[in-house]
Parts: sequence; structure tokens; C-alpha cells
Amino acid sequence: MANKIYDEKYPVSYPMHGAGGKTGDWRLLTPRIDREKCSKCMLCWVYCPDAVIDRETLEIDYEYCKGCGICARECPRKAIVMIREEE
Amino acid sequence: MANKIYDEKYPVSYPMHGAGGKTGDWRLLTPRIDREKCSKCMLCWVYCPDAVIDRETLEIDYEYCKGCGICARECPRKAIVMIREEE
Amino acid sequence: MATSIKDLPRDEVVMKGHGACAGCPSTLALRIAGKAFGPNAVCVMTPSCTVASLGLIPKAAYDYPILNVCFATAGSSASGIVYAYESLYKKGKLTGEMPTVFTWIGDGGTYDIGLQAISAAAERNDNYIFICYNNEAYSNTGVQRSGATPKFAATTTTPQGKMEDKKNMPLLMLDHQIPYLATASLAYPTDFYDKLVKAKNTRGFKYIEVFAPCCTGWKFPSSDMIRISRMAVTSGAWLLYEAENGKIKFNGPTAKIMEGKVELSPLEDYFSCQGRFASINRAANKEEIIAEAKNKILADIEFMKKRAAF
Amino acid sequence: MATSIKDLPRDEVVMKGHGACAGCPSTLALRIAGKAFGPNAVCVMTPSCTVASLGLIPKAAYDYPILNVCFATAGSSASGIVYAYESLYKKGKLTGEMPTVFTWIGDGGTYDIGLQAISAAAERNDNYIFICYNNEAYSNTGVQRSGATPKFAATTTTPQGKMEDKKNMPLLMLDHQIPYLATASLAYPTDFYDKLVKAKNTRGFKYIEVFAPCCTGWKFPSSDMIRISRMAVTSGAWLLYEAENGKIKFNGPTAKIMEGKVELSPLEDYFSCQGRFASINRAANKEEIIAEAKNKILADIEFMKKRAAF
Amino acid sequence: MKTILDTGCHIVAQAAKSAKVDFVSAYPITPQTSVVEEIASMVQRGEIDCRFLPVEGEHSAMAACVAAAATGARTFTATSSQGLLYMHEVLHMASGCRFPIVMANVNRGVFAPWTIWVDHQDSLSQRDTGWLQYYCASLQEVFDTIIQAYKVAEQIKIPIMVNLDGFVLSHCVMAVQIPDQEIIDRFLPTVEPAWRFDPQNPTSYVSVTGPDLYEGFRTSLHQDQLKALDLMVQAAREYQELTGLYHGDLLDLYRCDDANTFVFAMGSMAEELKLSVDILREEGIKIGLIRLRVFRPFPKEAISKVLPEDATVVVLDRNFAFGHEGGILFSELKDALFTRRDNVRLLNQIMGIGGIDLTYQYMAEQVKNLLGL
Amino acid sequence: MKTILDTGCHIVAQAAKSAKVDFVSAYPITPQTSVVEEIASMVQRGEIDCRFLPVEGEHSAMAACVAAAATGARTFTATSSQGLLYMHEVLHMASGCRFPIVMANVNRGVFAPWTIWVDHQDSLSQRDTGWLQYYCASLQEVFDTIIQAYKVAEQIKIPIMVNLDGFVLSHCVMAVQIPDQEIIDRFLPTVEPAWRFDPQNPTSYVSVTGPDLYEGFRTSLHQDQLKALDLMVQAAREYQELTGLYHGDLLDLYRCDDANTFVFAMGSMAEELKLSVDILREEGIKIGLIRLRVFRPFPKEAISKVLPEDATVVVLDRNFAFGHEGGILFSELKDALFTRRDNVRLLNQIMGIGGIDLTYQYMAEQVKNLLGL
Amino acid sequence: MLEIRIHGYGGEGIVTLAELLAAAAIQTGKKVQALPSFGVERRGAPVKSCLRISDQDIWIHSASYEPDILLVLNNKLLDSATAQGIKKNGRIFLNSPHPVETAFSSEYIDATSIAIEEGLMASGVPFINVPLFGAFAAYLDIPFFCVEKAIADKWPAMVAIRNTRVAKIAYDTVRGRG
Amino acid sequence: MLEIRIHGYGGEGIVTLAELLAAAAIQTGKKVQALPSFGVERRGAPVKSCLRISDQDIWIHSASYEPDILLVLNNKLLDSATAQGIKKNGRIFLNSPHPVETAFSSEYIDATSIAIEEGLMASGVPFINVPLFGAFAAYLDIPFFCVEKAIADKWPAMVAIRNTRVAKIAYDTVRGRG
Ligand SMILES: Cc1ncc(C[n+]2csc(CCOP(=O)(O)OP(=O)(O)O)c2C)c(N)n1
Ligand SMILES: Cc1ncc(C[n+]2csc(CCOP(=O)(O)OP(=O)(O)O)c2C)c(N)n1
Ligand code: SF4
Ligand code: SF4
Ligand code: SF4
Ligand code: SF4
Ligand code: SF4
Ligand code: SF4
Ligand SMILES: [Mg+2]
Ligand SMILES: [Mg+2]
Repeated sequence: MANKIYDEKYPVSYPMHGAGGKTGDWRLLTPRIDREKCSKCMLCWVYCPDAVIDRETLEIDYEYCKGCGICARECPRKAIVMIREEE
Repeated sequence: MANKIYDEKYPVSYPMHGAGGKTGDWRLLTPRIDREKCSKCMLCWVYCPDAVIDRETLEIDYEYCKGCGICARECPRKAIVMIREEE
Repeated sequence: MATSIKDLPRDEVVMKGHGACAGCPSTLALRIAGKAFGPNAVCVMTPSCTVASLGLIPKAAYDYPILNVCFATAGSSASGIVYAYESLYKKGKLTGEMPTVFTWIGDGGTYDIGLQAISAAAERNDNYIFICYNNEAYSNTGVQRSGATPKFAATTTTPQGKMEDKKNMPLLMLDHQIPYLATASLAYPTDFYDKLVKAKNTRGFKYIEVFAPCCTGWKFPSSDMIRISRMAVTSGAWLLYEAENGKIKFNGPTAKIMEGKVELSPLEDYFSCQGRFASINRAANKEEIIAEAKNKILADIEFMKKRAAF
Repeated sequence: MATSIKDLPRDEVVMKGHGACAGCPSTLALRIAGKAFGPNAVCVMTPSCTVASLGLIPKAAYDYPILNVCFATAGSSASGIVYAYESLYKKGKLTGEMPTVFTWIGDGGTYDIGLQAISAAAERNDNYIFICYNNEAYSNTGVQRSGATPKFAATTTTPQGKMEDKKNMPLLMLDHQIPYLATASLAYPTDFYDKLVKAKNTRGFKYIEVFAPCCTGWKFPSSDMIRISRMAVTSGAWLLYEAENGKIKFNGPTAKIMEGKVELSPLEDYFSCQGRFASINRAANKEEIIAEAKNKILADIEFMKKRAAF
Repeated sequence: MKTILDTGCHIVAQAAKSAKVDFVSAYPITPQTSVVEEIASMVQRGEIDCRFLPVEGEHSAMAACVAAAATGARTFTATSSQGLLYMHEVLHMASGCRFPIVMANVNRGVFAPWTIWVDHQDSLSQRDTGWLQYYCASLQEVFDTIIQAYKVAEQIKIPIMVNLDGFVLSHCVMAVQIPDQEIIDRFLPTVEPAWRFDPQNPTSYVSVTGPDLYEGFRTSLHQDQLKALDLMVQAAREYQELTGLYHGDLLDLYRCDDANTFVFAMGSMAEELKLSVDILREEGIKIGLIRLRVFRPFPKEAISKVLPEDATVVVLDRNFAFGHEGGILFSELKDALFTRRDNVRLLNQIMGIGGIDLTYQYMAEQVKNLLGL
Repeated sequence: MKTILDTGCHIVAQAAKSAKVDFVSAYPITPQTSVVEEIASMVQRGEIDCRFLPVEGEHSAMAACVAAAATGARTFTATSSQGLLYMHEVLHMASGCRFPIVMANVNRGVFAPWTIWVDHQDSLSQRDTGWLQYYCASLQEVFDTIIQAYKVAEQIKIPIMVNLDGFVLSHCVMAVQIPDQEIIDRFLPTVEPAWRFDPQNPTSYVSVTGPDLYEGFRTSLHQDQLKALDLMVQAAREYQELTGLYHGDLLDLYRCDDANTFVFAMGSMAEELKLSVDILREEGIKIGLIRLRVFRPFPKEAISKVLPEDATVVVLDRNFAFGHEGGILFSELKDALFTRRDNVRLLNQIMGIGGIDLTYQYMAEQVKNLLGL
Repeated sequence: MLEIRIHGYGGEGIVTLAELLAAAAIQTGKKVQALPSFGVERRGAPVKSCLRISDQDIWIHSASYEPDILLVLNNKLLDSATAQGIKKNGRIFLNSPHPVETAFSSEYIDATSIAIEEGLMASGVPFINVPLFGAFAAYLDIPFFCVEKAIADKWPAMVAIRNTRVAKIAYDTVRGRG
Repeated sequence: MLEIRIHGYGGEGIVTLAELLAAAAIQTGKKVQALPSFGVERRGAPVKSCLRISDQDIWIHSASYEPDILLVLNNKLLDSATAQGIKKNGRIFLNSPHPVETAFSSEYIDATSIAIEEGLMASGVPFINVPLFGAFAAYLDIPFFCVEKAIADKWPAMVAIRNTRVAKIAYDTVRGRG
């Protein structure tokens, strides 16, 4: 990973989280996993376009989860629901 | 056909014979048709890449015939021979 | 043996907080490619959503060495890399295992402006993997028509629906007689993964095209991305297959469709959940249009069935 | 009914004294096209032998209105003409019969640098005739390798013989689902003529490729041009066919070959009369090479046979 | 005359419509995209009697325009940045063909690295392609200039590029007055092209040329470029007479009458510079603004006439003249003023590269700095 | 050191071989073709340890070179005219990437109409792409300059174009001295690139940049161009020390010492101009020749230093500066000399367009005419 | 000249909102300019747009760094919006379910609720720009007929009628308070 | 400086001929230059090449308009070659089966016959440049070892031996006369 953060002459960029911003702010709806229902099939993990579901713990990184709703839609156990955060 | 021969502002060109020069000069060997043998099959006419064989008379325009030898090669009657002109 | 989801490597090349829309198919596809290729790979990208999602310098959302190149040049850029690597490794200026070279290109950069260089690389059988993620439009510039846009789909340059059939790019590549070719769908990630791995292990020019439903461009809720990926396959709008040395093999639901074991799911359903086909619903001759689209699919299936029998 | 030689129109668009080599296939092909299209046609040319043969301004060796265009742009230039004509005729700014629009392009301008624009025009099904005369190299610049150069042929950039198979451009165009496509040979001028006439009378994108043995580039005596054209067909190195709306029909000797009615003439003969294949004769593994080339031809024939059964 | 409120891109499309173009071919690129989208939509909706050719790239777009122009059709296209660069080969061709194509270029910086924001490197690096070039400072000027460009291009038979700043103008919404169609029609009569396809008289065009004639054709182009200056002035004046709309002809001058110091610039920044000039005037500096409307041909005499003896000119460049110390305007102005034997003094700063926003306050500051005040 | 007798094109290929390039991609075009053919043959024959990529067009050729350079390979290409124009978009990219690609450009006039013969419009119209540019006057200089170009490009990290006149040099056969390989190797050590693919440290290159940083990257390129001047002088001198071969560094001066009048030109015509100068000297004119070896960066100070007060300079341009009255050298020279407050006088003539042959007698005549003699 | 800077997330429709406001303001005889600023980010990322309303010709083309008013479509953006600059005695207009304390004189409208209540939704996302348009026009004292005209010019009749109704509700809410 | 202009038809090998002559001349310690001039025409069209041999560095790059010697490969080209310019007291060397009267001092060689007799043919076309090389080198008083060297550098051994033999025949023919 990055050992410099910016080269003033050469247009180099360094991999880092949040390169597109704190994308959690973009979220309109928030996924919540009901661990009771979950069978650990890992489908939510594999389908997440933002790679924010932890492979081991299934924890969602809400700092970056954009709330696309794919995980909820594809969970075979309906173990994920999308909620309005304000609620 | 051409009504002007050259426009000084616009790069126009006008169709004319001899655009590539008096190409008869390029010839090393010259085709001669033996009218006795000829069956008027018109193959020599159709195969001539230089369009120098007259459709009606089968006369060859030696000013432009390059002597490629195709007509002689393809004549089914062997009615055309290629000769060395100096000879 | 097909890889199972749980066996997929942990490697993540897609960093959290990239700039793509919620539910973007391109970044998901790239995640899976990262798992298949592992860290020893280098990538070429042309202007596209994926590049726009990369973030502004000095930030990068993907953990691969990526060279950004001009729009028309994916095919030749990757060839340049491969030839240069071959030279440097041969001379011993570089040592170890040569990295996997791949491109990550939209349908615009593949079907249209990039086609020529790709075709030339395929003719030369240059040793890299050309990957096209096909979201059937120029999404990055705001969803204009591409050669991959299907007939009837609305884009900003075909507001009343495109009037021409899409190009069949995988077939074109197949007819370049390349050693490996595959189509893929995000609904079937392990199938996609296996194809990527196969490509990585094959010498010569490899072409993989992954179908990439784009919620923004196609106008559907982001949560539907996988569902629409799946419907494209089950309805026959997208055929899953691979070809090793020209020998075609169908995969997943497409295999069953080809064997006549399953019926096609209704194309109407596939159309009706996407805003880009809304004009069909409004059209006086809706039935006709759907019939035409269906017939096209049936014809394509028939064609591919015969083609696979070669 | 096929046209007979004596029925060919008298029109001559090729003026005497053009600048092409003695025995040039391109000018002969253009002569025949002129007969098929008649005077109401306009033409686009990219840099090539044909352009070099046109003569220097203000002289022109061809009696057609020809626009010279940049090398990569035959496909889009012709589309521009067609669309502009459609607009002007619709508005009544031009009247009478719209001219036939066609391109006259070498294999370099077709298989390689021009491919992209052609593919895009085919996808749009633009209404013109794309004609490629295929002399299997960049002859104008002194015979370098092109995507159409067959394997083993020597060019100045492949002095020891090309190592890759040629692209199958007609097949690629067939894959574009265009309404009319044909291959032709100068040894069968009336077949070529009939195909040109058919193309003229078909709406949409038409592709015709005529095989053009180039004495200078292929290193054979100019008198052999027709003979080599014929041998290419009889040996199976060049297949004669046409496809109306994708339906393939074989013509001339190729039809007989496909029906198994005639044997292929020996490929050795075809090779041995061309200097560009001289290195095969010198090669230690000459037999192997010829066997490989023959097998390729047999495979292509097998492929096309199946493809035609669709 | 009606007023419409719309984005710069849509105004470009509107101008193409008002010019009754017969043919458009273009390829999308940020920030020109909505021009293409709008024209494609107008064509699909039948609002404009024209054919739109959606090509696969800009090299093809310009090629299609050149070929379309060879039928005699009035031809339009639009692009930006990489699109313009990708057309480069065909730009040379278009001017060599003497076809009166008009193209809107939405200025944007060039790759590498990627930027989508404005500077003038894209169009200025086309300065030797033989195209005429306008630069606009407002949406109204964009509309009016495209119409004027057809007039000039068709008279002198040289293609014209009309430039507008990316986002700053292309995506800005402002009110624009659209003259009545009959007035535009009167302003823009049909003109025969230099050459057209004519099966009745089958000549060929732009084929190979020996050195003797080649030099002649190219010299005509070179000389006719300069002749365009007068036509551009005439077009601006005639358009003004017919519509009342005027933005200067070759130059747009602001508070120059009694000035001894001048700012020299192009594009939207040059309109905002009027406010900088106001600030500097308040501070007692006798400064005026010379906004270049026409960059090709370079209006050498018009500029020189504005500058009194020993004037100081501050040139603000939104581009680089690689290999020199400053920008391209600076370099070209030195060319233009070389024979002035007075002590005209030129100062230069490059600014606003790759979309750096230029406020009038900042520009006033910079001008002062350059003047050593 | 060995002497070979060969064509300019083959000498170019020989230089690539001597520079031990790792990668070449090129596309044939008259009159560059034999460069491609020769390199392809050398590779097929194993005479050079390098990969040759035969692409389908020049846009791809330059793209392949840029991408190859991103592996750290020493990269070479050659083109001419339309090929160079077709690369234009990627030329901008290459300089923005700061990759030290060296390209030989065989000068030829541009389409439309077609010409295959020499003038300098092709390369001079690339003056704003960020590339450095050399112009050669002899085959020996072609060889030496390509070697020097690698030295400079790899130090300053900017690509370099080495120009030679089509046919006149490319197809001319003359004797050239080839220094021993070990000397060239010493002159050209391996240098790390600005950026390279590194899976171990996976950074991305030249992606999208906000205005803040974009301006910085581009400004570095602009400034580094000027810094190249010193490196070019050093390279020429060091090469001379090692080989004894020297053609001037930024300029090649002939009989300038006591001159008050100068001819200013580039390329093969400038070598022949030495004979014109001899003629004019015989007639008592105190004239010298300034041959520009380096056009980018423009060696402003070096030129100014040569010119005594109130000098007269006759600029001979083999190109057009469209939109101005003269040629591009004339225009650039005015930029360079603008701040000279003496009565330095510049005269200009455009000649030799599209292959018009330039004899020393003719050029001497023209110079006299311009001088009013 | 009045300068307003609008902050929202991509997809919320701030470009349309700015255009509508410009279209309404022009009806009052003013010169107007709407100048969005674009990034490369996709739908969902923060975006902004500047709106200028003036009696004179508008020559400025740069962004507003110290606007008179900030129009913020989402509470989450309030801090970053303010941090990007506002006049010393500037004002803030917020889309928010409730009033929010800021360092500036503030007004709010619950445009999201209005949109949801009035059924202005697509794919579960409320169209907040219509109620915000009405509310903010009222805040700027733009007569409602100007709002009506702007809507009528923008949408086909059916949609226009519904949008006018929603805009009116929001307009009246703000008017009612003022 | 000696200037020679060679005239022939494309395909006759004048480029090679000029290069061979240059290669031979350089052995005598001279500076040389061979400068072909190219058209766009294909094989068969008239072509020419200039050859310069000098004691000093050669700075000229333009064509020879008034050469000292015309070397004409084909009788048919004699008039046009002369019309293109030659020094007042210039000389002409012709490939011709017999001497030809010209306004200039002329010499000839029957290179075509020598080539045919010696079997220097391909596809029925005689390679005349080898005998012409020998003959013209003799005409220029270039020692034969220089001719030998040029041939040895150009062709692989087998071909070189044959070509040297043919060149020698032609060389001696001219020498014999001289
Ligand atoms: C030469 C050139 N023309 C146009 C563009 C503008 N452009 C950037 S991305 C893009 C569309 C990309 O479409 P695609 O490849 O399908 O990728 P997507 O955006 O759909 O992910 C276009 C037209 C460009 N960058 N360069
Ligand atoms: C952009 C560009 N690149 C290269 C060339 C040089 N060029 C001219 S003709 C030609 C080869 C043409 O080959 P092909 O199309 O097969 O026609 P042929 O010469 O064989 O008749 C080339 C490479 C050019 N004119 N333009
Ligand atoms: S998809 Fe559902 S069941 Fe499967 S791991 Fe995720 S939450 Fe658990
Ligand atoms: S909502 Fe989308 S981004 Fe968030 S965890 Fe689920 S799949 Fe990932
Ligand atoms: S080909 Fe022979 S037989 Fe036929 S017409 Fe010609 S000369 Fe006569
Ligand atoms: S030799 Fe060739 S050019 Fe002459 S008539 Fe016969 S076919 Fe025609
Ligand atoms: S527009 Fe489509 S492809 Fe692009 S980032 Fe958004 S979802 Fe992904
Ligand atoms: S090189 Fe070949 S294609 Fe070209 S003119 Fe000669 S014969 Fe014709
Ligand atoms: Mg896409
Ligand atoms: Mg060819």
C-alpha cells in the first residue's frame, strides 16, 4: 500500500479506502442483518459491489455502505432488511 | 469529362487517359493478337487491367498497354503472343 | 469442479468507499476479477465509469497497478505491456513470474471506439485477457447509445429507443479464433470466477465479457442489479458460454435452455423492470415489439446452438 | 441468370494509362465495378495502390467522382455521404436518383486501420457498398504484413514468413448480420459483376471482398494474375460465396468443392508459383508447413459448410 | 426574436438547428455530451430536418462530416478535449479540403492525467491545423457566433471551430435571444461548396499532388485564412444590423479608450475580467480589456491598433506554450506586435488550468501583481 | 567505431539497435516505411534483442509505446505525416505520462491533398503536445541525435521526437560512423521511469485529477521542458567527448562569428544553406547560418546570444503558421526575440512545401531577394 | 446581485432545481444564471450549484464562494456546505423535518415529507426538488405565478399540474411562516 | 564533386545500382551520396537517382539538375533524361545494344545482353544493374577491387561470386574500349 501520498511531478494515485469520499453518506436506506436468520451462505458478501461486508464477521462497514440494497434483495433467508436510518 | 484542367485553389482532378503517364513505355513484352486464331470470346478484353483492348475491334492501344501478358496467358485459343518489341 | 462461494479467495482489490453508484455492476465484477487474478496482475483502463469511480489523484479505489489510457487504445496498450514484459523478462531485466495483464473496459471502449485495436491484438493472439463489462451504453458520459445497446432501449441519444440490433461482440471475438472466450453474469459469480481463472491459465488472447446491468443507465432500483443479471440469463437475453479453442460450451441456465430442459422466463418481465424499455410499454404495437425481441432471442439461441455443434 | 462476358456493359471507369503496375488486380476489379454500378455512383478511397495509381492532380485515372479520405475513415466517410444525401434528397435540395455510394479499399484499410468504422457502419446498417480488394498486404507502402496476410507469406515486415493466421474478415462481416455479403475472384469476373449488381440493388450495408493477387507484392510474373486468382479458388485458399440476409450460398468452383464434386487442386502449386512463399520451399519442415496450411483450409471449408447450413 | 433559458450545450444545439444544418455527426464526451444528446433528440423528435450519424468515435465523426460536406450538405459537429485531439488528422484534412464545416468545441484540459474541466490546451494545440477559431464568452455569443461561423466558413471555404468553456459555459444556464428564423435564413443563404460529388462531372478530389501544385493549394489556404478577418468583421456587423446582437467583431474591447494598460484574454474568464477591470479602474489604474473573439486568424492589426504607444499588456493564458516560458496567447501576441518599435510591454501569467476557477477578484489581484502594484 | 553506408531509414533502425531498445511498435507509412521493415527484419533475424509489435495503425502504435514504457522498457517508434497526426491524442498522453519514448519522424507534408514529400507541417503542428523536438540535417546527425535523445528523455522524463526530412534524408545513402557499443552503453545507462507497473506496490497512474493537482502536474511538464535545454547541451557535449561526433548542441552555427546577417532554418535544407552562405559571402555579404537543431524547447537565449545588435535574420520556413503571415519558425523566433530592444530585423519566406526541391543556388537567390539585394 | 449556493447529493435533482429557480426569477424581470459544478463522482455523491439573480447583466462565470444564501437539501451536508463559504450575514435554507440551529439566520422546509405525502416518488426515492422549488421561491419572494410558469414550461401538462400543486403547498407553508 | 544522374524504369534496380556505385566509390576514399527521387507510380514508371562523389563533405541534399554524367538504363529514356538537364560539357553513359549518337560525349554498354547471356534473370526480366555497375565503375576509373568489395558487402557469397563475374565482364568491356 501507499508509502508516499502524493508525487508533485507524476500523477500517481495510491489505493485507499474512501477514494470516492465517505460514501456511507450517500445512503438512503441502511441494511441490517438479522443474525438469527442468517445461514452464513455468504451471498451478501459476494454480491456487495462495495466490498463493505466483512468476510468473517458479516459486519457491514456503514462508513462506506452505500445502501444499494443488493444484499437484502439477494439474501435467501431474508435476513437483511433495508431501513430508513432516521426512523 | 474535364471542362477545366486545373483549379488553383481546390485540389480537383479530372479523368483523362495517361494520368499515370504514357504507360506503353513501361512495356517489356508486347501482346500481338492473331486474328485467325481468335474466337472473339472477349476474355482478353474483360481481363485487361488497363482497359486497352477495344471492345469492338479487339485492337490494343499500345500507347498505354503495359505488357502485363494477362491477355496472352488467358486467351483460350492462344491467339495472343507476347513479343520483345526490339526483336 | 466449479468453485463454491465459500472457496472464493479473500483478496479484495476494490477498496471501500469507491466513487461508483450504489449497486454498480462494474465494481462488483472487478472485485471478483481481483479474487481470480490475485495480486500479481496489472491492468489497463479506458475512460468509463470504472475510471470515474477510481477517485481523484492521489487517491485510488482499486488495489491494482492501473494505467489509464486513451479511449481507443485498450487493445494496443495491453499488447504493448505484454510485448515489453516479454522483452524485459527475456533479457533478465525483470525476474520472477510475469504478471497477468488484463484490461477493464466498458462496452463503449470495446464494441465501438476500441474495437480495432482489440481485433488486431486478437489476430496477433497477444497474450493477455481482454475483459469487457457490458452495461450496454456509455454510462460515464450520461448513458448514450453504444454498439452494445439492444434494440428498443432508450438512451439519451436514442430517446425513443434504439432502432438497430446490437453488435454480437462475443461472436466476433469467437470468429477471431482466439484460444479462450467466455461470457459471464454477475448473478453467477463463481462461474465468472472460474472463467477468469481459466483465462489466466491460458496462453494467447482471451476475451471475457460480463453482463453489467447499470441501475443508473437502465433505470431500475439499485437493489435489482443481481436480479436483472439473472433475468437476462433466464430470459435468454444474455447467453452464458465459454469457448476453449473455439469449442463452445454453455454454462448455467443457458446450458439448460440449450438442452431444452428449461423454458425461457418471460422477456416482458425483463423489459418491464427497466425504465429504459418504458417506451415499449407505452407503444401502440407493444405486442409486436416484444414478439420481435423474443424472436431475435430465439434466433440467437438457435444460431448459437448450431454454432456450438461445430 | 448469371451475366455472360459478352453482356457486360461497355462502361469503362478505368482510363487508359493509369499508374498501377502492369497486371494490377485492383484496377481490373474497379473496371468491373464500373460496369456494374454505371455512371451514377460516387466513391471513397483511402491511401492505397489504387490511389497511388490515380495519377497526380489535376489528372485522374478513374472516371468516377472520388473523394480521397484518411486511411482509417472509409467506413465513416461513406456513412457521412449516405446520411447527407438522404438529408438533401429528403429536403429536395437534390433530386433524381440517389447515386450508389461505395468504397474502394485495400485490405489494410479494411482488416486493420479501417475496421472500426466499418464495423460501426455495419451495426447501423448504413446504406452503402463497402468493397475491399484484398491483396493480402500493404502493397502501396512496399508490401508489409496486414491482418489479411496469410500465415507463412513473406512480407517486408515478416521477411521469414508471417507467423499468425489471417483474420477472416468476410466471416466477421457476416457476424454483423448485414443484408448482403459476397466474396469474389477476378478469375470469375461475371460472378463478381453479378454480386456487385445485387449489392447495388440491396438496401443497407453491403460488403464485398475481391481477392486481388498482386504480382509485385506476391512476387509472380504479372501475366499470372488471373491464373493465381483461379488457383486460389480451386485450391480452397479463397472461398467464393455470397450471403443474402445471412443465408450463405457458395458459387463457382467453391460450390462444387463444398458439394464434394471436385477435389481441391494442390496447394503446393498455389504456393510454389508465388515468391512470397519461397521460404516454405527452403524450409526443412516444408511438408509439415504445407500440411498445416492444407489442414487450415480443410478446417475453414468444414466450418463454412456448417455455417452455410444455418 | 424569442428568449430561451437553457444550458450552453443546448444553446449550441439550438444554433445548429437555427442554421438549418443538413447533417450532424458527433460522439459524446464530457462536457460536450448534452450537445449530442440534444441534437439526437431533436432529430428523433423531428424538430430539425437533418440526419444525425451516431459514429463510434471522433476520428470517424470528423471524417463523416468531411465526407458529408462533399455532398454539399451544411454540416455540424461538436466535441471536446480528447475528442478534438483524436480528430486531429481529419482536422488537417477538412481545412485542406476547404469544406465549411462548423464545429463547437467545449474546451477542456487534455490527458494525461485525466481532467474533465476547462482549459484551452485542446483547441489551442490545434492552431496549426488550418481551422479558423472563435472563442466565446457568453451563451448569447455562442449562439450568435455559430451562426456567424457558417456565414464566414461558407464564404471563405475554411472550416471553423467555435470554442466555449467546459462547464463554465456549457453547463451554465442563462437567457439567450434567438432571432427569428427568417432573419437567420436571410443571413445564411446557400453557398456552393468548393467541390462536390457530381456523377455527371466525375472529378476526383484531394488525391496525390506533385510539389508544384501542392504548394499552391496550401498557400491559398494560408492566404485565405488571413482574408477571413474581413469576412468575420462583416459577419459580425451584418448580424448586428439584422438582430441588434453584437459582441465585438475580432476583439471585444472594454474600457480601452483611454487605457495605457490592457488585459488580454479569451473565453468566459475574459467576460469576468470586465469586473476585474472595474476594480482596477477604481484603484486608479488606466486599464482596459481586450478580449480575443477570433484566435485564427490572429487579428494582429486590430490588436495593434487598440494599443497606444508604450502600452503594457497583461496576457492571461489558460494553456501552456510548451517550450516557451508562457502561454500560447502570449507567444502569438509577441508575434503580432514584433514590428512595433515602441516600448510596448507584455506580461504573462498562466492560470485556470484544468478547471481552476477564476474569480474576478483573483484575476484583478494577479494583474496587479504582474504590474508590480 | 565502424562506418556504414546506408539509407536514412536504415540508419534510424541502426540507432534504435545501438540504443538497445527493448520494445518497438510502429506502422508503415511512406517515407518512414523502411525503418519499420528494417527493425522488423532485425528482430526476426535476431540481430536485436527486442520485441516488435506490428499494430494496425499509428494511434495504436503510440498507445502501445506508452503502455510498454510503463513497464520500464526502453521504447522506440517511427512515423511520418498522417501517422504522426493520427497519434496526436496519444502524443499529448505520452508527454503527460512523462515517459521517455523516442520517436523518429520522417517529415512529410500533410493531407489534404495527398503528398508524400517533405515539408515540416506534420511535426511542427505537434508543437503544443509537450514533446521535445530535434531536427537533423545529415544521416550522421540522425544516428547521433537518436542516441542523445534517449539520454535527455530519460533524464528529464519527457518524450522526444527526432525529425528527418522525407526522402531527402530518409532515402539518401551516405556514410555514417557507428560508435562502439560499449561507448554507447556507457553514454546511455539504465534509468528508472517516472512510474512503472508494480504489483508489489500497486499504484495507479494518470487517473482523474482535480484542478488543484492537475495544474501542478502540467506546470512541471512545462517547466521541465525548459530544463531540457541544459541537458541537451550536456548530451551533445558528452557524446562529442566520447565519440568525437558533434553537430552543434542546440544550434549549429556556420560562419556566424563576424556576421550581421543570418539565415535561420532547420533540417536538410539548412545543411545545404551552408553552400548558399558561401556564395553570399563571396558576394561580400556578412552572412552566417543558424541551424536550429532543437525546436522544442525553443532555444531562445542561445539564439539571442548569437545575434549581434541590429542583426538581420532571414527565416526560411518549410511550413505554414496558419493565421499569421509567415511560417512557424518566423513566429516562434519573434517570440524569442521580442524583448530585444535593438533593431533586430526578421524577414521570412516559406519554401519547399510538399517536396519542392531546394537548391543552395535557389535559396541564396531568395535570401538576396529578401534582403533587397 | 443575489447569490445562492445549492448543496445536495447527486440524483436529488439540484440541477433541475437551480434551473427552475432561474426560470421563475427571470419572470420577475431579473437576469439569472444557474451554474452547477460537477465532479466525476456518480449518483449519490455531494454536488452543488450556484444561482445568481441580478438586475444587471451577469458577467461572472466563477463559482459563488460567499453566497448570500445557502440552500441545503440534506442535513448531512450542512456543515460541509457552510465550510465552503457564505457571506458574513448570509442566510441558510434547509430541507429538514424540523428547524435547525445554525450560526446564520435559517429557514427550513420539510420537502421530503411533502414529496412523500404527495406521492412524488420513483423507485422509493422522493422527488424533493418540486416542493423545495416552491418553498424557496416563496423565501425569495418570487410571486407564485412565476413558479407556475417555470413548471408549465418544464413538464408536460399532466405532470405540471401535479407539480404545481405540490409546489404550492410548500410555497404556502413558507409564506404562512413569513 | 562529380554528379551523376541515373535514369531507368521502376523495377530495373536503379536504387541498388546507385548504392553499389556509392559503395565502390567510397572505397577510393571519396565521400559519396546516392539520392533517389521517388514518385508514387508503381513498378514500370520512370525513376531516377542522383549520385555524388566528392573529396569534401557533401552538404547538398537537393537533386542534380546539371550532372556531369547521365547514366541511362534504357534508350527510350534518353531524350527525357537529357531534357531534365545535364552540364554543358556533360557526358552520357547508356545501356544499349549499340552506340548511340547524342549531343554529348557518349559511351554505352549492352548490359541487357550480358545479363541475359550470363543468366542474370528472374521471371524473364534481366537484372541489368550488375553488368551496368561493372561497366560504369570502369567508366569512372574505379579500381575493380572496389567493385568486388561492394558486391561482397551486398550479397551472400554464392550470389556475390556470380555477380562479381558478370560485373567483371562488363568492367572489362568498357576498360577494353577505353
Ligand atoms: C476519444 C474520447 N472520446 C470520448 C471520450 C468521452 N468518454 C469518456 S467515458 C465514455 C463512455 C464510456 O463508455 P463505456 O466504455 O461503455 O464505459 P461506461 O461508462 O459505460 O462504464 C466516453 C464517451 C473520451 N474520454 N475520449
Ligand atoms: C494514418 C496513415 N497511416 C499510414 C499511411 C500509409 N499508407 C498509405 S497506403 C498504406 C497501405 C495500404 O494498404 P492497403 O489498404 O492494403 O492497400 P494496398 O496498398 O495494398 O492497395 C499505408 C500503410 C497513411 N496514409 N495514413
Ligand atoms: S446472504 Fe443472508 S443468509 Fe447469506 S450470509 Fe448474507 S445475511 Fe446470511
Ligand atoms: S446495501 Fe449494498 S453496499 Fe451496503 S452492504 Fe448491502 S450490498 Fe453492500
Ligand atoms: S481471349 Fe483470345 S480468343 Fe478470346 S477474344 Fe481475346 S484473342 Fe480472341
Ligand atoms: S498485355 Fe496486359 S495491358 Fe496489354 S493488352 Fe494484354 S492484358 Fe492489357
Ligand atoms: S452509471 Fe452504472 S456503470 Fe456507471 S457507476 Fe453508476 S451503476 Fe456503475
Ligand atoms: S503493387 Fe500490386 S496492388 Fe499495387 S499497383 Fe502493383 S499490382 Fe497493383
Ligand atoms: Mg458502457
Ligand atoms: Mg493491400
